[in-house]
Amino acid sequence: MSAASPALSVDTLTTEIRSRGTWYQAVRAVSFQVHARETVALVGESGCGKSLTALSIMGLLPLGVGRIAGGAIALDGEAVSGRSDAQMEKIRGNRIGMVFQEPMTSLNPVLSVGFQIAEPLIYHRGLSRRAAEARAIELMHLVRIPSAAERVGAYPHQFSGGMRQRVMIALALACAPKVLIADEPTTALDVTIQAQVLALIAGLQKSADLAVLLITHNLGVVASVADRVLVMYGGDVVESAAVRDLFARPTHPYTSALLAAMPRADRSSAVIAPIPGQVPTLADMPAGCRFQSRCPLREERCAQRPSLTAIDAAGTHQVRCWVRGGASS
Amino acid sequence: MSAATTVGPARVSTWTRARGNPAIIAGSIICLILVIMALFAPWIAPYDPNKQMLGPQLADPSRAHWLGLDSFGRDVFSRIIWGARISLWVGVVATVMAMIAGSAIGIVAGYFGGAIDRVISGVTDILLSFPQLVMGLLLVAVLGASIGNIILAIAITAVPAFIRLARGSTLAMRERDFIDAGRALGFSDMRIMFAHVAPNILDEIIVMGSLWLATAIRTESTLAFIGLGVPPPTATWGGIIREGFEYLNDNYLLAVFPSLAILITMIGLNLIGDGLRDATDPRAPQ
Amino acid sequence: MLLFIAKRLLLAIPTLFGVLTLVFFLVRIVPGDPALVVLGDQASPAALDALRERLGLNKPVLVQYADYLTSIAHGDLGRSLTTNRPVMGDMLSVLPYTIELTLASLVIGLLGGVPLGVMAAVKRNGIADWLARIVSLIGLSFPAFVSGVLLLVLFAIQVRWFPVISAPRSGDALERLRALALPAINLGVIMIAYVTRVTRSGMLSALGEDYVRTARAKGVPARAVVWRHALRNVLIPVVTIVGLNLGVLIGNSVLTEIVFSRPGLGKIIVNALNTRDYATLQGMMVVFAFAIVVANVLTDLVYGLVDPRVKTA
Amino acid sequence: MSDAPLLAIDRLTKVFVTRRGFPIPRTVSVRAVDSVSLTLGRGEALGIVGESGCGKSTLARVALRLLPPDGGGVRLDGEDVLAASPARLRQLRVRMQIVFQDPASALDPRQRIGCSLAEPMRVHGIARGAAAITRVRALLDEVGLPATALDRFPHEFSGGQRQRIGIARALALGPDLIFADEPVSALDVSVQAQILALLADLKARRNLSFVFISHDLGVIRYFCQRAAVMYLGRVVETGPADALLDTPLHPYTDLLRRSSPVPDPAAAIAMQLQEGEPPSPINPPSGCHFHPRCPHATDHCRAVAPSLVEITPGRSVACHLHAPATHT
Repeated sequence: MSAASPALSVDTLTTEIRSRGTWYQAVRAVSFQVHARETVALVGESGCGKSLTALSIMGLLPLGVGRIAGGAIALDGEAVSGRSDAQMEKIRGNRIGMVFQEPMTSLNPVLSVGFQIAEPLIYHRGLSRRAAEARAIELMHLVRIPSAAERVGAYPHQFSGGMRQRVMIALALACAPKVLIADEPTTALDVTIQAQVLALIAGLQKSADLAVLLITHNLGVVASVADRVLVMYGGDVVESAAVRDLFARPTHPYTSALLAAMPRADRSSAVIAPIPGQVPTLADMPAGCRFQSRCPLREERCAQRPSLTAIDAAGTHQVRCWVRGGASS
Repeated sequence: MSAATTVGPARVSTWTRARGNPAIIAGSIICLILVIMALFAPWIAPYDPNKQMLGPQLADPSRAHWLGLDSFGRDVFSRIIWGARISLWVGVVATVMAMIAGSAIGIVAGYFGGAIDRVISGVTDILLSFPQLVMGLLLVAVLGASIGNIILAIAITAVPAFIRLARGSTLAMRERDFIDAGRALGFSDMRIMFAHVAPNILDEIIVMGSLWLATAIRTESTLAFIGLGVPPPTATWGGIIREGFEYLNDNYLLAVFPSLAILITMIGLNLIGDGLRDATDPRAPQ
Repeated sequence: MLLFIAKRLLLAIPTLFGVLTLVFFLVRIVPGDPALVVLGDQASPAALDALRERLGLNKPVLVQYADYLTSIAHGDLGRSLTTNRPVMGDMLSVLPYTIELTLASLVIGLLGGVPLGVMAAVKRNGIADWLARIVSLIGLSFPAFVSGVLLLVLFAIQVRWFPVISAPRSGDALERLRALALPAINLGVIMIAYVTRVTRSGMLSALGEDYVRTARAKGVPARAVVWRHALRNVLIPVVTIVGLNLGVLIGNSVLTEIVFSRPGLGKIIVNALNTRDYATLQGMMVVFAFAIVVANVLTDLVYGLVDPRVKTA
Repeated sequence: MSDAPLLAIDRLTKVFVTRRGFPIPRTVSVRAVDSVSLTLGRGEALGIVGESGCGKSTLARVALRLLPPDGGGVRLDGEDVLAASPARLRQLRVRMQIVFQDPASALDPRQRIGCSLAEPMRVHGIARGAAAITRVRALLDEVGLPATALDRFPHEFSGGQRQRIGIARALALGPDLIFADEPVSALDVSVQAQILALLADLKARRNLSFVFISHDLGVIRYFCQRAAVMYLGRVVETGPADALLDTPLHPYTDLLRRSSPVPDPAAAIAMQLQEGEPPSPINPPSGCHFHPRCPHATDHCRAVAPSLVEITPGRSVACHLHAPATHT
C-alpha cells in the first residue's frame, strides 16, 4: 500500500463478550485510524469497551469469554485480523507494543527486568540471550532508568511504580514497533509520576515516529497529550474529533455531561453536574442510543440507533446523536 | 477480565453454585448412604457383628454371607456395617471439636495480633512439627485406646491446622475496611470477631472441615490397623483390615472388602470437599 | 549458603525447644508406673526398682527434664526399654531405607504431579484435567495402608511381579529396585495427588495474571508463556506444599513400611508402640520433629532461590 | 468554648515498625505521620492532599484511634481522644466516623444492608427493632437509595451505590465529623460527581465537618474550604483551597498543581519538569524531604528541615524559600 496508509487502522470492529452463556456486543462497529507520530485517545468510563478494543487489536481477547464478531484491523495497510494465535505471536511485541495499567502486576515477579525487556528481541529478532540483554540495557537508558547497567539484573519489586512502567514501555518498544497501544498507562501512578511517564511516551513517539493509541478515562490526560479523541459509551463511539474541537465544542450529551461532572484543579468550581444513574450492564443496554437512559435530551427517535455523522465541514468532528448530531435526521 | 464483570450482577452465592455441582451431589449420595448404614446398623446388618457362625472360618462370600466370614467366623458384611458407626462417630466428633476450638483460637490470634498471636502461632508451629499420624499414634498409645481418647487424640492433631487457617483468613479479613468500620462504630472486639469475621471465613473452615473429616476417619482406621483402635471385639474397618492382613495369603478378600468401604467413604468425602472448594473458589467459572 | 542454613536454624530454636519439651511431658503423662507397664505385673520389686533407677524415674521431674535435654544436645536419644540398645543406633541402621523410600516418592510426586497439574490447568476440562482430577481424588482418598494392601493383593499376590516382602536381602541393584517399586508407587501416588492439585490451582491463577498477558503481548510463544512465565511463579506454592507435607509423607511412609514389611523407621515405631517402649517412642518423636523443622527451614531457603522477592526484599 | 476548633490535631506522630529481610529479618521503621498539626472548625471541610505513601490515610486512622499513636494529641471539642478510656472512646466514636475508599471492602459481604445500618444503632442503644428500621429507611432515603435496599447484600449494588451505603452507615450514629478517605477515587467520573454532590449536600444539611483525603486536586478544590498538602509524613503547606492551588507557595504544591491534568488542551500539564522519583519513606532524605526533587534546593534545605510557618493569615508553608529567617 502507499506510504500514506495509516500505521493502525480499525474498521467497523465489533467485539462480543460472553456472560452466562449469552454473547453481548461490547464494542460496536468502532472505526479509527492512527498515523505515525499521532496520538489517538479512546476515552470513556469503565465498561465502555475501550480496553476490549485494544485487546481485540492485539488478539488477546480471553478465550471463550471474548471474540471478534466483525470488522477488520490493518497494520501499515496489511490486514491482520482473522489470523491465528500463532501468527499473531509474530506480530505482538514486534509490530505492535502494548503497555498496561498496572505496572505492579504486569511484570513477572520472578524474572529479571533485563530478561523481560530482552525477551521480545530473542523471539522476534533471534538475538542470543546475551546480546538481547545487552540491548536491554540500551533500552533502559532510552526510557531513562537511572544506572541501567547495574539494574538490568534486578527484579520488578526492586523498582518504584513509575520505574516499572518505564520497564513496561522499554519492553513494548524493544523491537521498534510502529504502533504502541497504551491502556491506562498512568492510572495507577501518582500525578507527578504520571507527568513523567506521559512526557517519556511523547518523547519516544517523536524520535521513533510512533503511532500511539492511548486508552484512558481521564479527559485531562487526553487534553494534554492526544491529537484525536474518540469518546466511547456502552461500546459505541459517541463522538470523534480533533482534541481542540472536542474541548472547544463538546457536542454529544455524554461528552458535555462528562466534562461538566469533572471537578477541576485549575478553577474554582462551586457546582458540578453529576450524570444521573449509572452505566447499564451489557444485558440491560437499551436498544437504539445506549446513552438514552441517562440523557436529559432523550426523544422518541432515540429508540433507533443514531449513526456517527459529521457536524463540521471537514467531516472530522463526528457525533452519534439524533438531537445534537447535525442534519443526520 | 474486568470487562466481563460489568455484564450482569456479579457473584452467584457459594451455596447456589455448590448445589449444582455434580461432585458434591455424588459425594453427598455416598455419605448419605453411609450415615443411614451407621444409624440403622442394627436393622440393616443381617447378623450380629460379634456372633460366631458355625460355618468355616475365613469363608469366601456366599449367599448367606455376602462378604464371607472372618477368622472367628463372624459375618464380614455385618461387621462392615457396624464399623461405619465407629468411623463416622469418631470422625465427625473429632473434626467438629477441632473446627470449633481451632477456629476460635485462630480468629483471636489473627484479630489481636501482637503478643497473643506470637504465643498462639509459636505453639501451633510446635504442634505442626509432628507428623499428624505419628502424633495421633503417640497420643493414643499414651492415653490408652478407648473411643473417647481416640476422638481426643485425633481432634488434637487437627486443631493446629484449623488455627492456622482461621488465623490466615482473619488476617486477610483485617485488611478489609469493614473491620475498621466496625471499630470506628464502637463495636466490641468480640462482636467484630464472632459476628463479622467468623461468618466471612466460615466457607473456608467448612471446606477444610469436610476434607479433615476424611483425614479423621482415615486416622481412626489407621489406628485400628496398627492395633491402637477401639479395642476388640468392636467392629471397626481398620480392625478388620488388620485381621485380613494377617491372613492375606489365605483369603485376601477379608482385607479387600473393608478397604473398599474406607475407600468409598474417602472418595465421597473428598468429592464433597473438592466440590465445596471449587464452589467457593472465586476463579471458578459460574 | 551453609551460613544461611545455620542462621535460619538459630531462628528455629524456640520451636525446637518447644518440641522437645512437648515430647518430654507427653511421654510422662502415661497413666501408671512406666516400669510396671514395661515389665508387667509379675516383675519382682527389685527388677522394677532397677528399671526405675536406670530410667532415672526416681529423680525429680525437672532433673529428668534437664538430663533429657543434655543428652539430646549430645546426640543421645537414650536406650530402648525392651532391647536396651541405643535408640539412635537402631534408627541410623534403618534410616537409609526410609530416606530412599521418601526420596523416591518425592521424585515420583514432582515428576508426575507438576506436568500433570500444568497440563490440566492449560486445558481445563481436557483429558489431562480429568486425569488430574482422578489421580488427585485417588491419591487423597486412599489411606496409605489401604492402597498398600490393595497393591500387594494385586501385584504381589494375584500377579507376582513384585515381592510380597520388600526387604531386599541381596545387594543386587535390580533386586533392590524391584523391592522399592511397590512401596514407592504407593507413596508416590499420594505425593502426585498433592503436587498435581497445587500445581493445577496455582497455574489456573497464574495464567490469569497480568504478567501472563504482558508476556503474550510481547509475542512470547504460548509454550514459553506456560512453562517459563507462569510455571516459574507456581513453583513457589509447590515448594511450600512439598515442604509442609513432609509430615504427611512421614506418616504415610511409616504405614507403607509396615504393609510392605520393609525395614525402616515405621517398623521401629510400631514395635515400640506394641511393646510400650516409651524411650524409643520419645526418641522417634524427637527425630521426626527435628526432620520437619529442618525441612521447614530448607523450604524457606528454597523459597529464596525460587522467589527473588524473598531474597532481595 | 464555642469558637474552639471541633478537631485539633497536635504534633501527631505514627511510626510503623516492620521486620523485613532475608534470610535474617531486620527491623525497619517508617515515620508515616511525622508531627502533624491541624485544626478543623465546625461545618468546615479540610482537604488533605498528597501522593501515595505520604501518610494521609494513616493520619485519619490514628486520629480515629483505629491505630495507636506514637506521639502528639487529638482533641475533639476539647476532649482528648487519645487518652479516652475504652468506654469513653465508644461514646466519642458516635461523634466521628469514617468513609472508606473502596466501598466493596468497607461493607461486611455477609450482612444485609438493613442489618449493617441498624447494627450501630443497636450497639449504642440508640434504636432497636422497628424504630431502628424506620431510621434506616430515612438514612437510605437521605443518601438516595430505595428502601428495597434493606434486604439486599452489598454485592448486589454498583460501586457508587455501595459508597452511598457506606456514607449512610457513617451517618447512622449522627456524627459531627467525618473522615472521608479517598471516598470517590474508586469511582467513574460520572458516579464520582454524584457522590461528591451527595456529600456536599449532607455537609450543608447536617452541618458536618469533614477531613477529606484525596490525591485529586480537582476534588479537593470542589469540596474543601481549606487544604493541607502532605509529603512523606509531613504537612508542607496549608491554606484556603482556592488560594493554595492558584498560587502555590511550596515547590511541591506547585509541582502537584502543574502535574494535575485539566480538560483543556491549552493548559496541558507540565511534563518535562523533573526526573525525580519519590524517595523511599524507609530512608527519607535529610533536611527538607522534598529537596532531591526541588529545583530551588540549597545546602540549607539538605541540612535543616523547615518548620511550618504562617506566611499570611491562614496560609502556612514549610519551606526555607518563604521563611528565610527560621532556623530551628
